[in-house]
Amino acid sequence: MKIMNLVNAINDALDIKLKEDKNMIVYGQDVGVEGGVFRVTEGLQVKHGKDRVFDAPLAESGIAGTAVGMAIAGLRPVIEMQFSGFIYPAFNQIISHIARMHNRSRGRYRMPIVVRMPYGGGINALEHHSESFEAGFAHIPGLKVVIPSTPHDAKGLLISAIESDDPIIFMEPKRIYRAIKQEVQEEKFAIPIGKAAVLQQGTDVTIVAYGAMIREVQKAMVLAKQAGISVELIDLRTIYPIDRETIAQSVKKTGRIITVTEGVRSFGVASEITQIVSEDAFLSLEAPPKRVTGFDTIVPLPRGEHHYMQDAYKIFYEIEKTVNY
Amino acid sequence: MKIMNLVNAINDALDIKLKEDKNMIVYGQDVGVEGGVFRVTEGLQVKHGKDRVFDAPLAESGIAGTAVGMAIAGLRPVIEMQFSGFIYPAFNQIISHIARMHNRSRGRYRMPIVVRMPYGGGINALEHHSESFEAGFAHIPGLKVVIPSTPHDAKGLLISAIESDDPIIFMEPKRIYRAIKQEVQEEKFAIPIGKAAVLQQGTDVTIVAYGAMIREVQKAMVLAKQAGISVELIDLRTIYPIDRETIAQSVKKTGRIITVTEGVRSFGVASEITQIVSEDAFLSLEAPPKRVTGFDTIVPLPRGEHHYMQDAYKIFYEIEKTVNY
Amino acid sequence: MFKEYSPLNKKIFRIIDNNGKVKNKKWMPEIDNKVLVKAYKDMLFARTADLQTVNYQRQGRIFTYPPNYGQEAISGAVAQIIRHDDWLVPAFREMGAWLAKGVTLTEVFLYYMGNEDATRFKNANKVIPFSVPIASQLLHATGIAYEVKIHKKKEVVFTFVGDGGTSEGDFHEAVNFAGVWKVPVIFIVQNNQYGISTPTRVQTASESIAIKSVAYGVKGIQVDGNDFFAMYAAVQEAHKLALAEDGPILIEAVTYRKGAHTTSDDPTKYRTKEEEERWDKTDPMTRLKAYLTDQGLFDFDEDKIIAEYKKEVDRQFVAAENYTEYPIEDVFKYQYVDMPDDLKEQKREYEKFLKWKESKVK
Amino acid sequence: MFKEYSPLNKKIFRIIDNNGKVKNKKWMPEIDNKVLVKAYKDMLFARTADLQTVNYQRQGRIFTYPPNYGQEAISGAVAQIIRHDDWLVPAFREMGAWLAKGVTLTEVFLYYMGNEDATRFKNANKVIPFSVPIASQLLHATGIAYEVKIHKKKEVVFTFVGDGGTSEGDFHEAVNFAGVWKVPVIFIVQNNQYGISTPTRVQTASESIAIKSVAYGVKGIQVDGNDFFAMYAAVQEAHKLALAEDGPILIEAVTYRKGAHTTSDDPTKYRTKEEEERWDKTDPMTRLKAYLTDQGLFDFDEDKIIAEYKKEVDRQFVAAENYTEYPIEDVFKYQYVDMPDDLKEQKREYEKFLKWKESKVK
Ligand SMILES: Cc1ncc(C[n+]2csc(CCOP(=O)(O)OP(=O)(O)O)c2C)c(N)n1
Ligand SMILES: Cc1ncc(C[n+]2csc(CCOP(=O)(O)OP(=O)(O)O)c2C)c(N)n1
Ligand SMILES: [Mg+2]
Ligand SMILES: [Mg+2]
Repeated sequence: MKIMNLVNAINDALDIKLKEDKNMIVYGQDVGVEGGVFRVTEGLQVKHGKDRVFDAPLAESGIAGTAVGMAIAGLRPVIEMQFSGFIYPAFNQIISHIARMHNRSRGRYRMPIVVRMPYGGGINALEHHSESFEAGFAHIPGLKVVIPSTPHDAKGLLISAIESDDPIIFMEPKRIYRAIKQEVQEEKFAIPIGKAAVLQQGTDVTIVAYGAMIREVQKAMVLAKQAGISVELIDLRTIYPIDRETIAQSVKKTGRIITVTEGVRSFGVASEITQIVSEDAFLSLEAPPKRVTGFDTIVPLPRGEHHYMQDAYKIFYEIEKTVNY
Repeated sequence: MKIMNLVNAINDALDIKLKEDKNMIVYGQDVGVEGGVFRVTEGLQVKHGKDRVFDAPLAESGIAGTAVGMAIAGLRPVIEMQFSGFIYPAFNQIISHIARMHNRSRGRYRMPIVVRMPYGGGINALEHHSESFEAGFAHIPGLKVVIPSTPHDAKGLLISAIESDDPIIFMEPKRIYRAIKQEVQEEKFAIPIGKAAVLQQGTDVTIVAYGAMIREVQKAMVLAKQAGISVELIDLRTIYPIDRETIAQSVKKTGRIITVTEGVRSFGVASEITQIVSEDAFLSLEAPPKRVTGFDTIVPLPRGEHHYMQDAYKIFYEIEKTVNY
Repeated sequence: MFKEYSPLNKKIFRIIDNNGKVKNKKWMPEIDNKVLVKAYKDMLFARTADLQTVNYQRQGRIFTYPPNYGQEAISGAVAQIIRHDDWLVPAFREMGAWLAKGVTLTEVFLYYMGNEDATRFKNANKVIPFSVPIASQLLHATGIAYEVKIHKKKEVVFTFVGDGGTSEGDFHEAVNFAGVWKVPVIFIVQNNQYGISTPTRVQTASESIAIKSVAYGVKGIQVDGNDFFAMYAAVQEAHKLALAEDGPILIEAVTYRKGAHTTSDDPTKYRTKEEEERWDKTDPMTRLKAYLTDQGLFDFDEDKIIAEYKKEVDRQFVAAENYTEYPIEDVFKYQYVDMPDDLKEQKREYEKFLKWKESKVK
Repeated sequence: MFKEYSPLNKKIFRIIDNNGKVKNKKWMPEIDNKVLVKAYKDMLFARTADLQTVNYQRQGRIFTYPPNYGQEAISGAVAQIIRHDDWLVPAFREMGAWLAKGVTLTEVFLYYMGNEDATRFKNANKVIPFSVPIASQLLHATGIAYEVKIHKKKEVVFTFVGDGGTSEGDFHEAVNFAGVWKVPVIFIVQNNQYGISTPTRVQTASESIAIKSVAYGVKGIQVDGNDFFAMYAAVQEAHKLALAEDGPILIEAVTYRKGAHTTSDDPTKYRTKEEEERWDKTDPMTRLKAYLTDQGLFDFDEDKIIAEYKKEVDRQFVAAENYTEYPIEDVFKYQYVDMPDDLKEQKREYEKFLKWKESKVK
């Protein structure tokens, strides 16, 4: 075991797989010499060579589109988008090809591509550096969307993502890149995609969250505990496909559910969870499934960002209302 | 009054506004000489000149990005994407600028841009010609998303869209471009954005739909009537912002709701409607809010497309289940 | 060749004139007579199939189809040079190249009948499916070529795009990445003067499309795409260079789309009869035929061959028409390698619905 | 000028050498002495502000900031030529140009303190907000220029991008559209040798960035961006051409980012001290100062002026620091002109929550 933060854990997963699989390659803007603007790929170029870990020209569509070709030719590209807010120029390649080539070729060409990117707010960043568009990606058939919340999960999920023969959008909560440290196994291990984790058993209300929001929910749970409310916390881990069973089981027990996300409110992840719960546990529902999310607004610049972000109080506020419904 | 199909009605709205507002311009691929691949802009270049109605180079980001500049300079661009499946190269300009310039400039530069495009399946088309990505656009703050279901609505909603100082994604159900004919007022009239229409009053179940799906629901309603089920049909008209009040009121009456869309199932419009109904009419719900949608798959090519599409039976199947819940 | 015909010199690379006379001996490629006749016949087959396909469409037996008519020399030249081990990254208007790589007409037809099974191209080596989003496929070619390079394979990647496609950002990024990575890819721009109704001058103000190669530090050449010999020589040289790690190469093939954009298009809306007639004189098949005739190589009964080809085309068409139904399973099966449970459930639910429907409808 | 220095001739346009000596009399622009001294002082002000800003960042008083250090002659030249009626479409590293258009330092600071109010630029005419998604703003410039053209206005659009930005598809589409539409826009590429850590040779294999103009049929020129006179002459000429409807123009300004990419960046990771020292000799301020000294125009006490400037910068910084709090309203107000009811409700709900929180927290 070794103490790692998220950055270390991701670097470690990349390193292990680069060693193990000669077809895996890593590229993106400034990931080579510089090791990425968040230093996630630090040292990998020196270890694995310039053919396999390298800087791409500044063009996201180019990065994603060439990855499609590489995957067709048998490579396993792990590409980095410098921030999730800069993935949009690559949107056409992602939705039209990464998500579809396998179907279009009727299984002939797999797309074992991982698109890694830091996402989410809370780091006092400029515009476009605080986005959470996971719901948008999750709506695209052919993709899977994975978001870790701890160093341990980051390593295990990224290993699975790299080994997956389906394309994975791998979103890294940059706000906690270095904020959470934890003992992580040094050997290779995998956490299955599509399985949520029940982080805390509880009886009064289920909270579904992921990424940097887990920490905020945990803070809210302290307040809830003081108020005598027992919260069951589910870390979604995979946004698509959602682990319906774990959620339904929990709601059948608690009768109440709140989804907490950083993303924009309307047409977001929370709405999907509500739909699922309505389908799978309707008769158990004792209160309306609620959402604690961003507003239907652009993430404000740092001086206004705290209004937009979820924190312990915002979450606890909704917990109280839901439990007292 | 004049008999119009959707194509005529849209052409008419464009023509009226081009006449009225010298700052309005229309461009996109093949919209000039050819009048658009669906002939929606036919005749407009001859009437309004090549500076105001013209063919753009084959580059969607270029079309959307220049529209941002034109809007800044005081024009009101109505741009056409040849098919909604080809809008993705423009995604960055749409999400990063069209949706944001007004906020970024704190109100200084408005984005009175209409992005028109044919969308949806059912026309035996090649890949990428049958998409329904309205849920993705509706998740982007700063945009409004409008979808007409009749010639009358197409004209009135497009007039509103062109007059709106907010950017509008205007999605045209190509499947019924010429299939529905109707008397439409020749003069200018506007239908407000953000207001749904109750097309049919009913008591047993509410159905929310829009675009080409309205017709399918209406067919299903014939089956429902035979089965003695009274359906209330709401045509959403605007996907964002959703008319919560009309939906909530209806569900308070019927206690049951089904959303019918062509789009992909997960993270789609239906889930948002379910969330809204859970928030606004929870205690009235007598059955789980359900969805009749596409699968979590790419729209199959024509030979398999009927499996994916919604029709009277698929809808009626869900109506029966919901009413008998 | 790439020096003499550098796009900066503003000379189009041409070998035979409209009457099939060799006007540029220096660069006349050495082609075995047998190969030459085969090339002509391959082009004839492609043209026959193409014209037949337009007919099938008129008969309502397939959906929209984009004809190749008039552009056959481009694919025809590539067809003679591309090897089993070379890659083909298609757009959608280069039938001759597909056939050379082992794509069958049945697959082509099946595709335009709307079945994804077609683009598995199961007996073709190193071909990827047709690409509809314009210019996006060029990046795939660059990516494949990157793999070829780092694994030191002796392979070349051929890819196609139209004149309209050069306006897309992906064209820029694909050629630019290829230039930086110095990978063995040949970009062939079929400049057929139009993107649907939009003429090339609305796409770009540059003097040629070939000259765009300068922006990426790659070799470029403008070729008379209706001159089989010029196309052959240019593609052969490009192939050699690419194998010698001296790629990428951008070839602008100047041609004319004699047919409609697709079977849903009506070109009379945007171009004149005079223009069409002017270009008719440059028809690639006529020119090659004139050359063959001059050389005494045109010693076969063309009508008879066409009749045979038509039969073969028909046979393959009927095979596509008789292709198995589209099983429900196929809607779901290939979305993921590892299919999500929820999607499995969607399929089960759909099958349940179908059973219910059956009970209702009859 | 654009003929003699066509990018195809592979000559960089330069007027003074590193010691401020005029080496290219032919193209030495005529600049009034007063204007020249003003230009120097403007650049000095911009540099002073820039260096101060880096300090503020170190003190934790603003967030990340991208320094202009070393690139001042480019904006400095534009600043002298751009008129009240001309448009400025910025990227994020051309402070001199912003200030010339009436953007205040307080606004610049407020932006890097994280408040959108900054980019209203309320006293600046025809400037649009800074653009973060690389190269995307170039299309806005082309779009504005289209309006200028069809309404026959006498305006020119200036826009900026970095060397890295030329790799993006939007660069291609913006210059290409501008070429087709023949609109009055001047694209200035600040080639400062790096995009963050990535050197220009990883961005493109083309011989220069200026040469990319050929791909779009527009005029282009490579200019020593650290030579104020060359930049002035080139921008002046471009401006004249654009007004005469002979645009667009692409100017590659070769320079060096002496500072870090942003205050979060550490250039020692990817470049050598030797390289930095080599470029130091070309510093644009030193060279212009040497020229002024030679001409006897450097008749002011620079230290004193810098001290004054620092005070002014500080004054404007404190004004930004004292800017009003960020009202809740501002999160919502500008999302739409016609705000959806649901969004209004989200605001109300948030305010209710805040009241509740107040009651809980104290
Ligand atoms: C990204 C994208 N935008 C628009 C279209 C619609 N479309 C299909 S073909 C075509 C014109 C293509 O012109 P060109 O590249 O010259 O190729 P050609 O058809 O002439 O062979 C267009 C606009 C598309 N398929 N993809
Ligand atoms: C679309 C997009 N991708 C990535 C980034 C992150 N990023 C910010 S600046 C930069 C490098 C820009 O280099 P260049 O264009 O040369 O401009 P310079 O910073 O050198 O002035 C990158 C990659 C971004 N802002 N936008
Ligand atoms: Mg073409
Ligand atoms: Mg740079």
